[in-house]
Amino acid sequence: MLEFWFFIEVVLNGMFAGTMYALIALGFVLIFKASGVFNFAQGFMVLFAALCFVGFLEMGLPMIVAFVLAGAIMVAWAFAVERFVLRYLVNQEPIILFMATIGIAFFLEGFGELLWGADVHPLDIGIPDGAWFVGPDGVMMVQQFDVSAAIIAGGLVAVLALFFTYTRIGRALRAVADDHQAALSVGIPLNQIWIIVWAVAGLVALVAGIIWGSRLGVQFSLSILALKALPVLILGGFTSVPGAIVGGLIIGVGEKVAEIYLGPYIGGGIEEWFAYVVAMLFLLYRPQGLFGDKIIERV
Amino acid sequence: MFYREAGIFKTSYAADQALFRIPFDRIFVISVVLFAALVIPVIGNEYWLGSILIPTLIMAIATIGLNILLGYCGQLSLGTGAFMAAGAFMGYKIATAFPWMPIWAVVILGGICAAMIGVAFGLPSLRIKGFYLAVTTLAAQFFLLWLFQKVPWFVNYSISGVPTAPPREMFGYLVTGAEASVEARYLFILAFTVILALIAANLVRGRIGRTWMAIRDMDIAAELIGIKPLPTKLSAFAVSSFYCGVAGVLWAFCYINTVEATAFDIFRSFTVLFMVIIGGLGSILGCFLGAFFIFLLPIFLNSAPGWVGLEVPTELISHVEFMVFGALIVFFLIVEPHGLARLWAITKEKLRLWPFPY
Amino acid sequence: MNFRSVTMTVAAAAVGLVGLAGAAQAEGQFIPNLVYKTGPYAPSGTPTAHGFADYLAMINHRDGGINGVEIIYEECETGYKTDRGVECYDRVKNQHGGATVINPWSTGITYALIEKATADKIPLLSMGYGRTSAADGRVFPYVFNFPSTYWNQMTAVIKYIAEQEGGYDKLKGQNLGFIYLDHPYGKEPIPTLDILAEKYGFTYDKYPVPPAAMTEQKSIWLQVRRSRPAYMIMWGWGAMNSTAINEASNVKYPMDKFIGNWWSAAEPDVIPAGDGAVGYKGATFNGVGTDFKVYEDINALYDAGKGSWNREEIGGVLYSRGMAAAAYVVEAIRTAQGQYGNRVITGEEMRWGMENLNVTAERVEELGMTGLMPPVAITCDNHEGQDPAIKIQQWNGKAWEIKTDWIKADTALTRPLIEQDADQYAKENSITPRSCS
Amino acid sequence: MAAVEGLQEDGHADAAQAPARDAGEIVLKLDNIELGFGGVKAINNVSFEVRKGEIRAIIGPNGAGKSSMLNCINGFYKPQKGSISFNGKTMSAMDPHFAASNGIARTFQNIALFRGMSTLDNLMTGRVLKMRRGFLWQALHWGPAQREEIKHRAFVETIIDFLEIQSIRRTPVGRLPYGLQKRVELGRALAMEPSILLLDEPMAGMNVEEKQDMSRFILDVNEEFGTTIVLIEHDMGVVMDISDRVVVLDYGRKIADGTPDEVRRNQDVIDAYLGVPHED
Repeated sequence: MLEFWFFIEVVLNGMFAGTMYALIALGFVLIFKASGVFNFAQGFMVLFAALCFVGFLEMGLPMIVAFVLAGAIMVAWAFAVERFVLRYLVNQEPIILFMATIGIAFFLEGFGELLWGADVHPLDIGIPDGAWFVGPDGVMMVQQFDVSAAIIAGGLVAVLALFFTYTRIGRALRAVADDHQAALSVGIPLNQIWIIVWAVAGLVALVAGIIWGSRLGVQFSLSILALKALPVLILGGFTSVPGAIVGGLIIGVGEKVAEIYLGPYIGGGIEEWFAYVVAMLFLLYRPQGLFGDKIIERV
Repeated sequence: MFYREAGIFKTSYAADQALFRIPFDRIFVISVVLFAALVIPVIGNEYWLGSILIPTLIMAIATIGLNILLGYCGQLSLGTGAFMAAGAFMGYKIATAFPWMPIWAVVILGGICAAMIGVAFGLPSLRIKGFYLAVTTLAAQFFLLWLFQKVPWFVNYSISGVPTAPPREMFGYLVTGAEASVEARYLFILAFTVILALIAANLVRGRIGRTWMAIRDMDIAAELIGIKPLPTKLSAFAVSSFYCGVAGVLWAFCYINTVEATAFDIFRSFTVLFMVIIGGLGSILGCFLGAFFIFLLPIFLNSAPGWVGLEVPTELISHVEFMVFGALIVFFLIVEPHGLARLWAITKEKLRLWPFPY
Repeated sequence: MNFRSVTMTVAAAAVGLVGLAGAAQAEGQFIPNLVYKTGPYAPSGTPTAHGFADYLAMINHRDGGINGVEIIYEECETGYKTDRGVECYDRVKNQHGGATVINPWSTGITYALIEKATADKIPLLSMGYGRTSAADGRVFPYVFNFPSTYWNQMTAVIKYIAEQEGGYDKLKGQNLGFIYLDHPYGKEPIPTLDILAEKYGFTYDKYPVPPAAMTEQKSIWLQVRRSRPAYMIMWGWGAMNSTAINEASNVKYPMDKFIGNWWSAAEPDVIPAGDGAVGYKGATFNGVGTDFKVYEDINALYDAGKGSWNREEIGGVLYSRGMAAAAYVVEAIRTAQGQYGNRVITGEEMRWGMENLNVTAERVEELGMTGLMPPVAITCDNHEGQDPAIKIQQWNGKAWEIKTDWIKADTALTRPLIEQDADQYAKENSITPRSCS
Repeated sequence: MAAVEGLQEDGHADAAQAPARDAGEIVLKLDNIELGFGGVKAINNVSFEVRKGEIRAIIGPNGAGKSSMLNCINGFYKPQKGSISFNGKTMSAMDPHFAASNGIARTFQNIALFRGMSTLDNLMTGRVLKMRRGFLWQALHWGPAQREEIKHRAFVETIIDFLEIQSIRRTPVGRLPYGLQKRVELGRALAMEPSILLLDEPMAGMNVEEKQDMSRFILDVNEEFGTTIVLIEHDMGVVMDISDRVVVLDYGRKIADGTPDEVRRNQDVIDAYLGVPHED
């Protein structure tokens, strides 16, 4: 019985980790949907945004001002990316764009550390970090922080869904996602769309960075952790917002369960690769992802 | 003026299909190789040979490997580091299990082991393309490094997990281990580099290279011509991983002296990728240019402020280094996707006309 | 594409590098330092490097060098990466007339440099890290790892736990946990822990933290929550430490049962965890804070505007440890000068200086560093020091408090192991151990 | 041969001589082919055969299933029903490698050249299946491998001469104008020394002169190399001029099959092209 409650706790923990992966994957999906760019730099945007936020806090600015300023920097960043990179790479092959975003990622990493330093910056935005004990004799621990984070992540997803469905810009974004040329032909300016999605992805990154950062401190490793969003996307499919969420949950729960129940037998530390191997095996079975459409090749 | 191709006529297809079709090119390359083999060991000091040329040549081998896969066959891999590690660890196992084996055979066998592992991780490429494939190679990157660190058999149960590369001789000279003279190690690596570069150049201009490029440019058409996609892609994975594996063995045995997984982490994979992009996708020459560029740039950035009398903190330089790398990648992808190799070709065009503007 | 500008840059680079290679003249005692102020290990690497740099700068500022020989100090950024470290070593070893001593600040880099430095006759000082069996000076003449090694540190930590529990016999049947960076550094003490576990009849679980994902420890701490080990011992570094302490407090692990080694107990490790870190313990061999006499001189350095860091950040655990390393280096140079004269010391002479280093308690007092660094006496066959010992410190939310006196390591247990491992190394590499008698 | 003479004399003359060609044996036969994507039937129960040495055209409005038909013939699509007989072997679906190695070559509606490679390399790629030397020889590029390379180069040069593309030998094909690319693509198919050549709209988007050139090449190939040709083309004038027999598809069904004259008079064909309105 104790084991059962522990298992539930593991699964819950995995789900909370999964929502964080999903939050980062969401940024990938936004950009991929609207511009076909697989943005490797998303994780570094998370780090950069969080660094800016915590940097402004450390200057003594109130939280709301720091948030607005960091948000403004991410929007400015979106402009810069469009102006200096994407504009020149229109109609290039996806793989070229992908490698360009690797370049952007490195630039951003150096730039972020140059501005704010490489230390771990502690961040406390007042999310409660106590714990609830449930089950018989309180054997199961639920961390309030995780629950809050999941609620914030869920809220963000809901807001984005509404944004896509009910606003003019959201509809334009969806149009662009379906067909670039068709969207252009009905007068949707592609450059603006790019700026908007990169800005939105930047804001999502800011939220993700703040939540993650207030848990572990804002630090360099955030960007590496964000690589985990890649297998999440593979599972969920690159274009599907619900896919990103479900994929995040599967990876989050899967790796925790695997680490705890399989890890001790093969030496531990399997979390490092578990998600990627799952994604690889999954791709062999279903190359288009959970929610993607079957690919029909034409000549 | 100096460089011309007018007036050079081919009388046979053999001459027309030569590796270097223009005598000037041929003479130039041969003299560079001779210079590297005969003059540099004499004039180069220990720092230049040991810390710049040796690692750069080794990285050039790995870059050729990735370029075969990415530049010629069009398959993106982020697992280069893991395949290098596979070479290094298997080379170590082979060298210690068969102490009588000549070191060149150890290097080649290490490469072959890496090739087999590369083929295994190339299997998904049949069904997966582009960045989907990149993610599965990430699986190789993380899984293989974990495996080498976790299974003590790979390091002969060494307590620290960081065994020292065994010293081995060739022609009576030590070429691996710390005792080996830097000149011997350099020549050993140079020999591998030249031979492997030559083989790569031969492969890409022959039948196999054409099948790779056909898959890269238009996989469906290639299939309908009768090129089987799976064996073709797997052969690219095999050759690519072989090169990476050889580079890994040399890195561990002749450069850092220890067999250590962390030397082959994901950043190693990215470094090689950058070398390919900056050097030039689909160019063997570009691999060398890219490797030199990426390797020398941080050293340049570290030293440059000193020459003009500036005192710049090391961390600042590191941050700037990241930014410069990132910016250069984007710059090259935008301005010249064929990298330094293409710039070199443009130089040759200019040289042909020099000093006349037209 | 501005082709000309690219050619110019490349040409400039080539010319510059040639210039670099030629710029090696002796004009002082050259002490390079392999540092890492970027990347995931920067939180640990930065303060250490500044402490080291400031102490040497202070010697130059206060005394005009060591007995009149000015110190030339230079840093090379390794990012805690072994290959970058090797490149740095090769770069600095011949500069300014040759490096006096190399501080790699990484166990991985130390391992890679042992043979190279021995061949180049440049001593390595891996102060409290690196290869433990290098303590055997017969086999490793050029490698020094005083004032203590990981193996001895582990015996002392277990001894402390036994004292807390009321004797070694109380350890029997206990279950401990060992969380470590899955890297040469973190794996180094495992053989000792195995032997200790067998000897005292306790068991322990291993929790490796992969370097590529050191901030992802949730499942490790879930396992800890389930198995509830009596004590947790940590061998962590960089961003791993703060994450572990954070997660430990998240799962409500009793912090006073959580003990880090001397690289896992500094300010950057506990501050990010906030109040949750209160009660966390760590091993140390150096003092903390700015209440030492030597800080009069350090302050004078900062007053003169020659300090390397932000003044308000100095005085932490790792900064102090950097200072201690520099102080040992300076004392070893003095020792060598006593033998060879007050001039620039070569690497080989430095080796003699380190091997005959005897920093007595009186000398430490003279340096104004009593409590900041332990006295050390090195001999030909013992490069670790005579009586390796640690203190346990505890974080009170604002500062580290030393909780114990020196806890001596069980050298009777480790010394045979050290010699055994060194002998095996000697055999594998066909080295004949020199005679020290 | 007959077709060329017919063209020279008078555009309709070859149709009259077509029966003489029917004597050629059947080299390729498709029986009751059905192919669907999801719910959409691209080909519905179509059968026809190709005889040795003839020029066989497949025509029909857009979306009639013509390209899908070619894709079935060389194995890129697997039909759900029906069978394909080729070289005396009957199978439910063709395998691309089997098709290529037994002499079925094709060009594509949207040019599918290897854009990063030179014209010469594109043509040499067509020889891949005929090259035998293994990996090690390739790596050395010496001895047998070099001799083999030269032998095939000589063959490819005859095609280059034939198609009059000597001057673009070393140009990357991505930089060539459209008409030349089409020609290189034909060259690549010819380099395979095909017994059956499948041409998917070889003249789409060409001007009159280019079309005349291309028609000339197709007829020359048919005549000089005796290659059987299966052709999809929208330009009715060209189709009626150069082909021996024509299959007409509409909405995935075969509505007519016969000589150009027979097809021209077929009421269903007239309806399909003119009478019955659809999204075309």
